[in-house]
Amino acid sequence: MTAMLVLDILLVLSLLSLATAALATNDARRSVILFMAFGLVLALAWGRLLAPDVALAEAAIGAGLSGALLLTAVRDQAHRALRSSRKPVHERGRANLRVTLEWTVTLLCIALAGLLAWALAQAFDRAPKDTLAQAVSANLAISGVSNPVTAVLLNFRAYDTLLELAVLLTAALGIFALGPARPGHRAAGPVFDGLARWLVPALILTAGYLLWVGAHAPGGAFQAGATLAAAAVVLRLAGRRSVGLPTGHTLHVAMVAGVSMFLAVGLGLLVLGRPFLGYPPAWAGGLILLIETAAMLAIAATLVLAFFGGRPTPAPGVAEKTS
Amino acid sequence: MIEVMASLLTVSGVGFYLAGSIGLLRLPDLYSRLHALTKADNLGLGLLIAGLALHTQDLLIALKLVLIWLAVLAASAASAHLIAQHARRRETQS
Amino acid sequence: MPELLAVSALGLMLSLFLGLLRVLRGPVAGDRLLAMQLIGSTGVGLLLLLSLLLDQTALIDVALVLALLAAVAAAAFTGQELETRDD
Amino acid sequence: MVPGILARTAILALLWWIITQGEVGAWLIGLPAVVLAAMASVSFGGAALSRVSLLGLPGFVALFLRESVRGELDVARRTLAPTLRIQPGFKNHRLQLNDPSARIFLTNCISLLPGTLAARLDGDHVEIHLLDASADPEPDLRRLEQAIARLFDLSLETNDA
Repeated sequence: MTAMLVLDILLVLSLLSLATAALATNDARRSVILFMAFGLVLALAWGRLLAPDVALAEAAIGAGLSGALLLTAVRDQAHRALRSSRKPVHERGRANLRVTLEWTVTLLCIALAGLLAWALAQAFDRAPKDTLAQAVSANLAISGVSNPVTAVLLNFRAYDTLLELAVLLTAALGIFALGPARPGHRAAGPVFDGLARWLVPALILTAGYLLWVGAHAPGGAFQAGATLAAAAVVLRLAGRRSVGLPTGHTLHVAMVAGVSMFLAVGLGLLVLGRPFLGYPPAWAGGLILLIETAAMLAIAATLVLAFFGGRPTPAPGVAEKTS
Repeated sequence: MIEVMASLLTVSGVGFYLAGSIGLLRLPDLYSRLHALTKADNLGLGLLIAGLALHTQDLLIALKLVLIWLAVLAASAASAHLIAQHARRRETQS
Repeated sequence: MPELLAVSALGLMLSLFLGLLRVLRGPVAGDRLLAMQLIGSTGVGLLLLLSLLLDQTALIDVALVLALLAAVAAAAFTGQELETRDD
Repeated sequence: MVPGILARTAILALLWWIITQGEVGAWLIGLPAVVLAAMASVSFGGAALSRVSLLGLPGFVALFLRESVRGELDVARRTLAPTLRIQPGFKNHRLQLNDPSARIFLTNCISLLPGTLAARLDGDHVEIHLLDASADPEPDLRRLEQAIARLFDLSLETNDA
């Protein structure tokens, strides 16, 4: 299989050159597009490494959604730069401070990377080989799902995922602190409308599929949430102010849905005399699906909030129908 | 026989992809390069998917592959148009 | 014919690599973005080939997600211009 | 309106069935997903989708495939020749299709067919970029428009004023 070897070399070369180019440029927009290309090739690399779960997450978030988020952020930054350039600033002091700050951050990053590499090396040295993977496959039958990745994320190490959802919730609160959301987009042209017309339903269906398929094949709440969020982003780009994202209390409910469903299930099990998040094998499948559905909604809501760039406000004056 | 057909389709699909990428590098301006994009998606992916569908010999998988092809087609037609329109607007403004 | 599939996959990877040169070279953002679109659909083709070659049906789903999200980037890129003209 | 909604729901259900490879258990998620997707689809208003005539479909598909292969071979010859044999340029084309969604469909088809690219759609005019502007694209475009008119069961505007 020399063909595959050459393919692998080309993949690695592409990743390295894209990463270097994305970091080396001063132009933020160029950097973002290179980063998106990097995410795309990275998804292929994960696929080649027989890790379709990661490939799916990278394709949904790395290549698609974060590109849209970053492109919007770059535009916003350009606006702000234009505005602030009109005000007089103490140029020299600022520049000195900036250089010092950049170097400090760079050194810190290098130190942190070194520390992580050292810790990883230690872990690899000491950990007995493959016992974790064996433990997962030995207990897969009682996990309620047949996809080992979902079994780990939602059952064996459900605490981790609960805390991840809490991190996302914190991020959403941080976005709220940025103030009101951006005003939105002007109505796009007819061709984009024609695209959104089929793309939005297709993305919704795909999100549902990824949620369901996560139980026995690559997929799950994170990939599904990102895909659902992409549907909302397309609606926003098509000129819809409200994109199906609720406002007020309903939005708050959606944001905490993942964490609260997790906690409700965990506490319910405690009441029934089981350990926290220790599902009875017979119910495990259903409970996991329930938690994943709530988690998908929370993840999608958080990602859409990130695209909004602030707290969504009800449309002024004309009440708009939500879709 | 089917195997040979499938392989032939797959290889010619890859050929059109390569032609598209070479076009992307050789063509002189943005609009001409956009031609290379939609062409590779249309015939390149189309033939590749026809070949793969013959390879798998599973109707449901074949249908799913065709869906993916249609999605790529519609997406690339729309994005090619959006990019061209975007560039055209800037040209006429300045 | 796994050999032939592997060679086809290599051909697609080569095509993707050529497309990357255009992403790196530009010169304008539109050029990079259209090259992104091309390597996106090359990636879809490559994933489908690999799904057969490596016997991983899940890669078809990755290709599906990639195909659907490819257009979102182009929309975000051109959509931004619409709002910039606003203010 | 009601038949339109039903048609869309049926198509989305078919899509779900294909994506999930016909698995029965998936309908637990599939039902709400299809309903949600149908609601999103309806929020875009009426589409030409419900008017697609099955009689016009084979003709359109045949024309599209034939033109794709013919055009692609031509474009490949031009771009792979030792010296590029292209002469890019813009031309305007006046649309005879009246229906807005059929116009969008035509615009997308023009972009997909090798050698032509729809750069701007403005009312009933579409600005087309050609790789070889010395050739006259009109006859091909007319045939494409006719096939799309038959596909959506529409009549063409005939006055050429």
